[in-house]
Amino acid sequence: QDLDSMSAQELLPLAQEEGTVTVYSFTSRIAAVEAAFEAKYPGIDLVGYDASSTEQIARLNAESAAGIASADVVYISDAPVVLTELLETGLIEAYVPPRVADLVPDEFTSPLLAQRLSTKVLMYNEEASPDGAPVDNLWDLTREEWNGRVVMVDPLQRGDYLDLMVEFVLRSDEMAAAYEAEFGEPIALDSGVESAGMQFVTDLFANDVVLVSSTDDVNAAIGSLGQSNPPIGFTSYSDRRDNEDEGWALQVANDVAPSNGIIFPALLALAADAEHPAAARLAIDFLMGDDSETGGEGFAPFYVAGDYATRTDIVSHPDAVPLEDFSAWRIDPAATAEIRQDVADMILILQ
Amino acid sequence: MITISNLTKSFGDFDAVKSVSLSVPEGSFLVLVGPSGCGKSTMLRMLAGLEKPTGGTIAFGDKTVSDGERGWTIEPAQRDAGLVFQSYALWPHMTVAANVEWPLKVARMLPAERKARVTEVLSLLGIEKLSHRYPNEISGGQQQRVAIARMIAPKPRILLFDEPLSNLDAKLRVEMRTELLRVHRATGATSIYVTHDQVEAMTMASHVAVLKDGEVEQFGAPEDLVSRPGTAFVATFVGTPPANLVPVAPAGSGVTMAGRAMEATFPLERPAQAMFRPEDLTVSDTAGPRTIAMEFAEASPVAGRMMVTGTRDDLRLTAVVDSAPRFAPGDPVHFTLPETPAALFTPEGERLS
Amino acid sequence: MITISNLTKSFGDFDAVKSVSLSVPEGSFLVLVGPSGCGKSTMLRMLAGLEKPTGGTIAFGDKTVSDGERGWTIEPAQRDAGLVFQSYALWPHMTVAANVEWPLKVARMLPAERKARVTEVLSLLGIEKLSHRYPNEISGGQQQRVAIARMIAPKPRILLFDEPLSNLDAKLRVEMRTELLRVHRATGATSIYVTHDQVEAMTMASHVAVLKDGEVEQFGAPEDLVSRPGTAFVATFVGTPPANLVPVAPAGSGVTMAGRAMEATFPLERPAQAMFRPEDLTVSDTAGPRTIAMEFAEASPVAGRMMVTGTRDDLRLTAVVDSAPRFAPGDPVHFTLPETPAALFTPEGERLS
Amino acid sequence: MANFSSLAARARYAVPQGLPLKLGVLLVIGVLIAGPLLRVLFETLPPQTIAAWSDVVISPLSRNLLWVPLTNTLILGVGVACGCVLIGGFLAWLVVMTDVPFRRTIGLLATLPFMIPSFATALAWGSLFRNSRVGGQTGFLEGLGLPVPDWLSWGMVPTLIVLTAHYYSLAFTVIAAALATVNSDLVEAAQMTGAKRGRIFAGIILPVALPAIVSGASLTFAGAVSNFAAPALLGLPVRMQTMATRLFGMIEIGQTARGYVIAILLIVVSAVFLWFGNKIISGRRSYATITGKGGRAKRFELGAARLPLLAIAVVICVLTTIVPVIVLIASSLAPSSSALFSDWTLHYWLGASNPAIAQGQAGVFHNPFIVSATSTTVSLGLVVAVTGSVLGLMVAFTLARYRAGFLSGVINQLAFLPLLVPGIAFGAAYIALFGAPIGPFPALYGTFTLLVIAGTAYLVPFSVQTGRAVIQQVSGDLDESARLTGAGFFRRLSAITIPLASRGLAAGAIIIFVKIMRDLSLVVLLFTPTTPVLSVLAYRYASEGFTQFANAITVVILIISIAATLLANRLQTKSQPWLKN
Ligand SMILES: Nc1ncnc2c1ncn2[C@@H]1O[C@H](COP(=O)(O)OP(=O)(O)OP(=O)(O)O)[C@@H](O)[C@H]1O
Ligand SMILES: Nc1ncnc2c1ncn2[C@@H]1O[C@H](COP(=O)(O)OP(=O)(O)OP(=O)(O)O)[C@@H](O)[C@H]1O
Ligand SMILES: [Fe+3]
Ligand SMILES: [Mg+2]
Ligand SMILES: [Mg+2]
Repeated sequence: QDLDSMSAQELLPLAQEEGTVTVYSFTSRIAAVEAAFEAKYPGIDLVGYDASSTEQIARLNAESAAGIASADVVYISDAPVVLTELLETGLIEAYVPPRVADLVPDEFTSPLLAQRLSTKVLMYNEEASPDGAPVDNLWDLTREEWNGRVVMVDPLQRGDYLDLMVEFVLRSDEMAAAYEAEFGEPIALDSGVESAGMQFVTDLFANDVVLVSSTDDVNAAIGSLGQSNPPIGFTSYSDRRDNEDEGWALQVANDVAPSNGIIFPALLALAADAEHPAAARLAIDFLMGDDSETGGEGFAPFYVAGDYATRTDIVSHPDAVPLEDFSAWRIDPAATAEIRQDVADMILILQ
Repeated sequence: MITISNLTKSFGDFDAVKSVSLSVPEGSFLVLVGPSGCGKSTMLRMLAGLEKPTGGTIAFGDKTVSDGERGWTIEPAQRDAGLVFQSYALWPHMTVAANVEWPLKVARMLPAERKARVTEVLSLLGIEKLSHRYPNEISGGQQQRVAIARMIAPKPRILLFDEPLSNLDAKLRVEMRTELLRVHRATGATSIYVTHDQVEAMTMASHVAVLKDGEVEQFGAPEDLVSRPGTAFVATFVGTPPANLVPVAPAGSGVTMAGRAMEATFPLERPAQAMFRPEDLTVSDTAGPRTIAMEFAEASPVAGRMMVTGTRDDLRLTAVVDSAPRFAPGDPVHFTLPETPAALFTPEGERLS
Repeated sequence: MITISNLTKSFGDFDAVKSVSLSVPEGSFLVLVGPSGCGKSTMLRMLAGLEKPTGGTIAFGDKTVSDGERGWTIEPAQRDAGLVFQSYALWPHMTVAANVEWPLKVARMLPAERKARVTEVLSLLGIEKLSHRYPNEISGGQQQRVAIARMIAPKPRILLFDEPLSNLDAKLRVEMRTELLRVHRATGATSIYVTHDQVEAMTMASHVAVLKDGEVEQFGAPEDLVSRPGTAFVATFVGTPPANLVPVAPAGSGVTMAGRAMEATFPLERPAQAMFRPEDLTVSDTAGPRTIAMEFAEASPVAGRMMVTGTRDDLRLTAVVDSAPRFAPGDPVHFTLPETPAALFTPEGERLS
Repeated sequence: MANFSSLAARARYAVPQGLPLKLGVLLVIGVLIAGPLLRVLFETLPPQTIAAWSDVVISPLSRNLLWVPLTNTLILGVGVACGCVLIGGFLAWLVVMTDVPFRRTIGLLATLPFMIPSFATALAWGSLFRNSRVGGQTGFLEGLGLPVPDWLSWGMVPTLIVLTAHYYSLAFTVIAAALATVNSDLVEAAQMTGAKRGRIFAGIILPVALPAIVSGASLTFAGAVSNFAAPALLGLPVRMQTMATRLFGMIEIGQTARGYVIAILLIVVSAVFLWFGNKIISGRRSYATITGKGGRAKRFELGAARLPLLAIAVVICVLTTIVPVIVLIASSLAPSSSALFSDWTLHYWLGASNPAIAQGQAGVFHNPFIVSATSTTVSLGLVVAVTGSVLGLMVAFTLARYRAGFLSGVINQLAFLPLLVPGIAFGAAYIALFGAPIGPFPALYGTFTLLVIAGTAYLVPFSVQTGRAVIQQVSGDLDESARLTGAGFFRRLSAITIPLASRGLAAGAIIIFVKIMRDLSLVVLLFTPTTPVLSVLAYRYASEGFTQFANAITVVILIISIAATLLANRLQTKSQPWLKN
């Protein structure tokens, strides 16, 4: 019988026979999932490996070269790279649990199932700007006023920031329109620059954007309390939840033309040649959450403000801007993958 | 003038040097002799300032340079002394020439002058051809000569030598001692020289100190030591070959010598040790009235004569004779003792006559 | 039986040992003598298997142990040879006792037996009191004795000694050589012994090889070397003191000796070198018909006589006389030469008569 | 390995001396190091990736991709190596050869900086010198109202200083081990010439310790050129890129081939430097300072210079160890990373799970993962320290005893390279090469063994460099006299060479131990959930933004490292009675 079409109840006995399931996860929250999974499905040991997306890719590649099938489930970010490096090469396979097939919009089931969405968006210091974001248009960031005061992680150090840059280019039309809205004249491209989006990136770098090495550095730079003239920058919306602990005043700039950044998926896939195919499917099914409003035990670790479930029946976290009001662009991993390297090369020259 | 007073050095509870006092005028050539482990190197190291005395003082001229009681000592660097280490202590990472040159660099000698001086001392010691070798690429004797060259190159005022010629062949040793003496005289420096070679001690020294167990056994001119050893120890220690000591005891009208009763031509009241010079003894293969029977140990031609040694238990007798029968090791050999010993010592070693 | 054939060792383009061939029967005591840097240590190291010959072979019995041409050599471990290194090579991290004991451990001797043997050799060498010290806590001569003790403890079949007594005082050296000979005889081992001490060479050796610049100059019994040196070099190298060489040349009916014309009682056609033994020379403070004027260099009592040395330019004459006038360094001293030299050599050093 | 040495010992007719040993060593490091490296190289060769070479080397991109980072990297490498050798050498001299007060304490402090992660040192720098360029909290000086120029806050200068402060302890450890073996008569001979202390230090002591200095310089050079944290934290804000940050970035954004090309080029460039260093010490010159004539150990008396020199040493130690440690500890206690010195809480250490803080993570002492990870990590550290030291010893011995020759050159280079290979590449290569069964050998994938083997190969350069420097100072006749007794290779190694070189070997073992405890990149690919290690946990927490926990774990690692060092020092002094003063 085709495993793909089986329900969780049907998979369970098979999975219990397999006894174990190995999940490669880019987040350590898998530990919480493990506990919940094992409680719900006694007799199946969920083994979680923490490794960044890059490391997972390296590991999966090396394992396949050595003919080892270690992973069953791959829980991974960096969608554009995953598509080219893992899906196209056949190292992973898509799987959508029949239970949620109808609950997740198509854009999030193909080519791979997205479990939830994370963000890289413009954030500001709400203590210094209590009346809302100090900018209303991305192009503001290229003004002298923000020279040396825009902070982000080096897009050549982190894939998600590179995806953000790529998205600017992909959305060149919107960027051009926003330019006109901001400066009142149509955009004139520099020689050698081919799109409005690339022009934006160029101008941003020319305006001395400050690069740092991690989102926490961005958060601390933008969000730290007690700053009179804090910078602004791109970071994860979900980091706002640490405001209190860390002494930050991070707030998202949602009303920014044309958009405040990107929202991108965390993917779930089956490893090709998984040794525990039934348990793998069961685990993915579990990770997609139950039918409650918050996704229940399986989704609990991911139900945080600033991250969004792809399942339409799971409501956005009450502390965050609801997904439908959120202005970030949803990335198209396939399109991104196509021009990602070119954009990276151009940024390399800008540096 | 070097004055050493009550100099003492202890390592833990072992006294390597015990209250040594002696002084030699400037320009002297003091030779230290003594058995292995008697504290010679330790003395030199204290004179060099490398070791702090535990007691006593050392003065160069009237300047005290080490004071054991007050626990201070002037840096080796400020003593203008040079030392040929018993272990050579060559710098392994420098060539022969560089080893000799470095002290000159430190002394800020000009490069041209320096090169000349290096060449000079290297050829003085017959090792100019080795100048580009590293210490691990030359033979033991060559290393020893490099050590000497390095020490004398900067012409220090005080030359300290710790068995500097011990690894050289006899012929070279003779030449080298002439050269060293020449250096000593040319610079007017004071030298203190440790050696085990009797001939070196006799020919080089203006003063000799015989050390034993960290103490000075006798101090004086070299000839005096040989002709009038102050103790039994000195008697058996200096001279080529050194003198023989035979236990004697009064027995009736005569004496026993090494256990054998003989007539005595000298008065004796208590057991003593009689000193006989090797050249006063004769050997034969038959016993005689004044002979002592020994086992033949070895014979060797010396200065046109034959040096014959016999042993019996702890007693060892050496005679130098014009000719001797052929013996095989272990053969009985009879040493004839002269009637009068050259000197008498108490059993404890003090001189009696 | 140790057979050395055409043995050669080069370091880069320097030949330290050049085609040496000699053989000695088992149980021999071969002494190697030669000037500093002539290749003695290199020979021993090749015999020990530490150095691979560049050419030639070494055989122990009829088993070839090193073959330079084929470039192989049996591991030192399998030669059952022991070597006293010129540099001692004591293990600094082991006490004296441990240094001696370790080889016995390697040889799997039982602990009790081992302890006994350690005590035995240490007391043989008179260093039993130092057994708990580290090598850096004992004197140079004591270190040297530890090195000997360590080597002889496991009783190897071949004993290799590289100047083993050079840092010991004369008295101890005499005792030690007796002990070493005893060890040699007791075990029936073959010994090869490097020394610069003529007396050691003469008294210990069954065979002597004189090396010069890596080549064997003469090989034979010790007495033969002294009585009939094969080359001028050997003549000036062996003997206590060694013989004198005087340049002679035919001049009219007579000869010139060291430049001075004299009557000749021996036939001479070409310039040559005449050998005179020191004991055949006399000295005086006035010139005579057969005298050569020199500058007094040194005098030293030897074997009841006086050894007097004079130098002039490169010429150095040593006489052993019963008594001599007192000279000060630099004084003119006249050496009287006997009428007939003990031997004649070509200017290149080959023996003529 | 085993069969080779026994071969050497038993062979009736030994081939050229050292050849079997060399071949044996070459075989082992060939399998362990060259294999994975070649695999990394081959990754860049298939048609679809070969273009990476031209992209990196000759394209409009190469300026920013290669040349500028390469220049920065070399400046850093050379600068840090020089600085480290100077500071490390100075402290080593002070601690080992003089009578400066508090020698032991200084000696311990000087080994610490390497155990403190370089990010903590960089943070410490920031807490003093950070200006407002990036925003957020500024440093102490700006807090006082003193403006700090960008060049002092960011970029090359602070990176140089921070890396030097971090790595000098490597140089210190190696050089101190070497100096401890210098016979005092060599120094005394120099004293006799009238040379002043400084002159003796520069003219005699440093040159005889040259192998150690070259090792120290090589290790610190490699450390500096491959360090990611400091240039990323301090350099990026002014867009200073190094090969390491580029390499990391390229792999991170999926341009693996380019990343590997950069890594290979870095290896090639460093190999040139290494070759040069090796050239210096592999000549005819000898560095035998432990001789068979039992030299004495003696200390310089500093006299009046005692206190000033002590003051200098204390300043160095305080700035490079105490400040970063305080920052590190504070950051494990302060709830807010922007206010390190306020509202301290022990929650991250002792607290029970509290849903309000860090998603209910319990403090490290209550966290079962951390407890089990600690024991795994320590055992991994111990095992790798042992295996790495053993392999390192073999290689070091070969290199020190048979310095000349092509094979030695190859061995030397190979045994150094892992320092420069990105751990992720090395780890991936290991999985690919040793993951599957090879002939009779079972698949090692997911086993502790693979972690140990990879860790050994990855860290062996440290023990090679430290061991070789010291072994080179052991006079050859000490080993020869042991050969004559009939003792086999291993017997001699363990009874003669190891005790004499023990200080250097121990130093290498400690460094390996510390490194594997902290290393992430290699371990993260090879670990298994059943063998969790501390560094992976710290990474987990850091990636979730629970930096306090991550820092707390780092402090745990630091404490274990210090404990190990103290223990080693202890054993050390006990085991070397002949070095007592
Ligand atoms: N590694 C080397 N490179 C070049 N020459 C060397 C090397 N080792 C030794 N020699 C030379 O070989 C010659 C023989 O050395 P060896 O040590 O055998 O001399 P030796 O006869 O023992 O001298 P000594 O009595 O001084 O100890 C010497 O001239 C020495 O300079
Ligand atoms: N660190 C030490 N601890 C204990 N005893 C020592 C130490 N150093 C030297 N000694 C002892 O001090 C004594 C004197 O040593 P020194 O080196 O001065 O002897 P030496 O007269 O030079 O002997 P040699 O002729 O054998 O060189 C020796 O008995 C030696 O064992
Ligand atoms: Fe589990
Ligand atoms: Mg001495
Ligand atoms: Mg020699």
